[in-house]
Amino acid sequence: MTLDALNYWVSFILMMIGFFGIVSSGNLLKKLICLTIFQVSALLFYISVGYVKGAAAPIIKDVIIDYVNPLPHVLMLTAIVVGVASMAVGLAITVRIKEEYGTIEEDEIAELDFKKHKRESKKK
Amino acid sequence: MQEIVVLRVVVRLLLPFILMYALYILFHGEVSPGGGFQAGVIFAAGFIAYSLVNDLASLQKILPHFVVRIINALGVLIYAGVGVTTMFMGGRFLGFSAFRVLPADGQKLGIMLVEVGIGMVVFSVIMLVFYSFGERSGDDS
Amino acid sequence: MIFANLPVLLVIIPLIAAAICTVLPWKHSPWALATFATFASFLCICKIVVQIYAGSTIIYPMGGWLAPYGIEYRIDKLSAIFLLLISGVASFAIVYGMPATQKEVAENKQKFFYAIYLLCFSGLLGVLATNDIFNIYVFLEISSIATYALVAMGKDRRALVASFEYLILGTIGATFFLIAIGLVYSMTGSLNISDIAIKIRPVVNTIPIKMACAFFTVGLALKIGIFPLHLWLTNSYTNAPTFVSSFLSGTTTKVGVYILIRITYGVFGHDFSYIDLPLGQILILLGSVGILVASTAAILQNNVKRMLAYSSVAQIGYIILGIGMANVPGASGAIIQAIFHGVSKAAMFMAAGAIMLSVKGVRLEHFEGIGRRMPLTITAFIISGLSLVGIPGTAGFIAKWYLLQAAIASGMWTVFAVIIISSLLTLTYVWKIIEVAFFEHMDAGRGSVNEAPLIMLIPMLGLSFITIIFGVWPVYMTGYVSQIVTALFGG
Amino acid sequence: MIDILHNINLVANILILVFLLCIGVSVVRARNLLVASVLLGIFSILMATEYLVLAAPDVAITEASVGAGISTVLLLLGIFLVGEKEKRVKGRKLLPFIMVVSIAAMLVYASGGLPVFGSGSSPAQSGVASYYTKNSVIETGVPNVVTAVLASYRGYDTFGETLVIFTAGIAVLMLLGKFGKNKNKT
Repeated sequence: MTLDALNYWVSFILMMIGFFGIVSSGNLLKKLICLTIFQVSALLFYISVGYVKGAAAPIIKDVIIDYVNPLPHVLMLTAIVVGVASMAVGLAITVRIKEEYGTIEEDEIAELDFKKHKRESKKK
Repeated sequence: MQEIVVLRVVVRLLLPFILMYALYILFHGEVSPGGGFQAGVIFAAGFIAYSLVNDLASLQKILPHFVVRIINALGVLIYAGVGVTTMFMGGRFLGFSAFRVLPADGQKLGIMLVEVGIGMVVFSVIMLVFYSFGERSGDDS
Repeated sequence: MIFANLPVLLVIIPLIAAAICTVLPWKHSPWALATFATFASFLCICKIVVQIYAGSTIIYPMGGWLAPYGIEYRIDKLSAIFLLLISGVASFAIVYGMPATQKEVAENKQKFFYAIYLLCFSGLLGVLATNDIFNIYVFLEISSIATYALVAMGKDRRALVASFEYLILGTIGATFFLIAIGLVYSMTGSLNISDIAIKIRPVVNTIPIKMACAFFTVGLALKIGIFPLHLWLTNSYTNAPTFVSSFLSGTTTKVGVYILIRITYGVFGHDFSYIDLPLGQILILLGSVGILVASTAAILQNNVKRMLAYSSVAQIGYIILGIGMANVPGASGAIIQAIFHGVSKAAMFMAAGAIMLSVKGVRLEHFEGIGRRMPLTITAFIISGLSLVGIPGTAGFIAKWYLLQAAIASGMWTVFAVIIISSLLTLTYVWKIIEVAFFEHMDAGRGSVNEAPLIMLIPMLGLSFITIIFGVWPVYMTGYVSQIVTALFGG
Repeated sequence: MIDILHNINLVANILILVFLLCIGVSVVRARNLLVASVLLGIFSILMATEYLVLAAPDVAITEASVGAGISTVLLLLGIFLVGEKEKRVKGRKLLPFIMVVSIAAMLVYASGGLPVFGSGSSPAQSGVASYYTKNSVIETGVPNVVTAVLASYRGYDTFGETLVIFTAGIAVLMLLGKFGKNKNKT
């Protein structure tokens, strides 16, 4: 019985592993890497929902009757694309941040911003 | 750079096969796993492999920046264009059945065209992203 | 052929224009094309709204596949009013955006900038028009990814950090949304919203559905910028280019509100989401605290754009309050508030942007003496500001009126007090700007500060007069909204 | 137990899931970004294998080519530009850890109410999905149901997917693009 829900469990635990990585790491690129794990876990959940024991991949042949559910596969193809798209944009922004600030550590960026803010307030 | 001669020759030999394989995935997607998206990725991977062993400039000579951008826009326009064409032929948006007398024939044609569109967009976007990053890094070194 | 396909045309015209935009070689042509596409889409929507006002719901099956097997577009009264809001604000903003973008975005990047704007715009429209829950996710992601890029184009380097924050939180929100869709799909086997609403009834009390409801709300709360999750919102509105902050403030969060209403009321049912689950109390609590905290924060700001951003968080609090109270006046108030907060906040960001371009700064001291130099711009700003406060005669008043009624109807006197107090707080920060603009004198060394060009003035004045028109003659709007709300409550 | 051993698919499933968890944890723990991104590549390959085990070859191909291929290349390019070392951040681990563990516990609890894994009669299988497997060959003439649903039944979603990637491409071009000439900072 326990093994039946294993796939769902793993996908949720992976999701939380990714989430922990996003929250706990201060490096922007590391956050992106953890974000990828976070997103991939959702894919695992969908594909597990669509699985049928002993059924074949959804390519119609005459002899087989049972096929797994094709719909989650279609949805997840889209989700994979969305994932890589947001990662590409995130990487581009990270590279720009590195060029502008010289660092991609969250706390150092905050410090630089704070210094700039203080300078602006003083000018007044 | 002597030690990578082998690599260079191998990649140059492999490139046509990678591209062929991408086309196979594209046009065989109806009966086997695969389709436009995967084909675009593999097509781009071939070119990226080529530029990894040579350099970015030599790749951009074969495949200039503006060509990729045109492919990019064209891919979206093909996809949307197929949809608009079906509207003109009396169907709904992306209702491929309107293409032919037999709905299934129309579907087959429409799916093929759409997959080509996806493949073009995916290929060109990956190349664009690769170029953008590559140009930046070329600048720093 | 055109009229039969209107529902899809309104989304794909901007999309096709975006693809063409990226390869246009001439200087102003991307802007011209973007404006054309926005207006074309706006006209399509106007035609649809006329049809819907007559009482019909428009259904359009994509590819001719009937729901639930294919994706269908279904435009009813609720989506129509939001479509009108988004495309209306976008039409005003794109006209306004030309001079601002000319100054803020590098010449060779403008065509991509407009292309991404068009993608963002049509993504939002796609979310509103569709009746397929996964399609909502896809189009939401189009507009979100476009938004990250647009925000990152701000001149200040802080725009990049804001955009990155937005990307991380937005993607987390989207993934929560995706998991929620997966949970609902695994329990109902359908993706069509109307179909789910029927199939969910027998299983509505199971744990996965409750979980799904929670995930939807958290995911959307991230996208809307509900109070404790609002950090990305203030940072990105402050640092984004002028055109982008005026466009986004009127549109993106409102689309999130639309999805929240559509899913909690339309799919799960208001009695399940807000009474069986403690969602109502949570939203009311977050809304009230958010209104008070964000309004106070807005008073303390010295940067006018940041002040407006905090004010947005506070105003979103009102919408959340209305949704959370889950009664007829509450929902009506929330919808009216969403619409007119979009309109007036867009006008205020436009005015602040115009002043910023003209005096080269957006801090409070830059506004000194603006009242005499840029009278029309400041007029637009003040009218919209008064609508935010909820002065009678503006549309903001109607929304607040409904919300107060809702608070009375559900007997929540704390909420009643919160609405009254926060109106005073809102008045304080709007007054701060009026005071600086009219009663302080501009430094002589500032040089010539002139009225904003006509192309910027017309959109912001237009938007601010809309709030007056609907504030003075609210009958059409309230009648229409009450029809929406009756449908939501299953009347 | 013997029953399970007969089914090689299930054994593979469990093994891969355990590996996935291990690699997931080590990605988060890795201090060096280069190591983390290579581990992420391995993670994707394992995920692709898992999809294959769950009879989703289309998704497996995509995950292998995108997740393990393109993502890794992009990440490596990014790391080349921003440097590979991650600074050690102290004092922000405990609270997130408690939060994450509690959410995970809630989710695991919630998964008890889900339809049994691999059951052929769950709502997800008997809903619209069975229509696709029954009718797609007749209606579209395409034996690969995933392709048929992707490009025709839900073709509009795929149009959206194409636009997502298009948007990302244009966005990266706008943010980083130099168009081969001037160094224009926006």
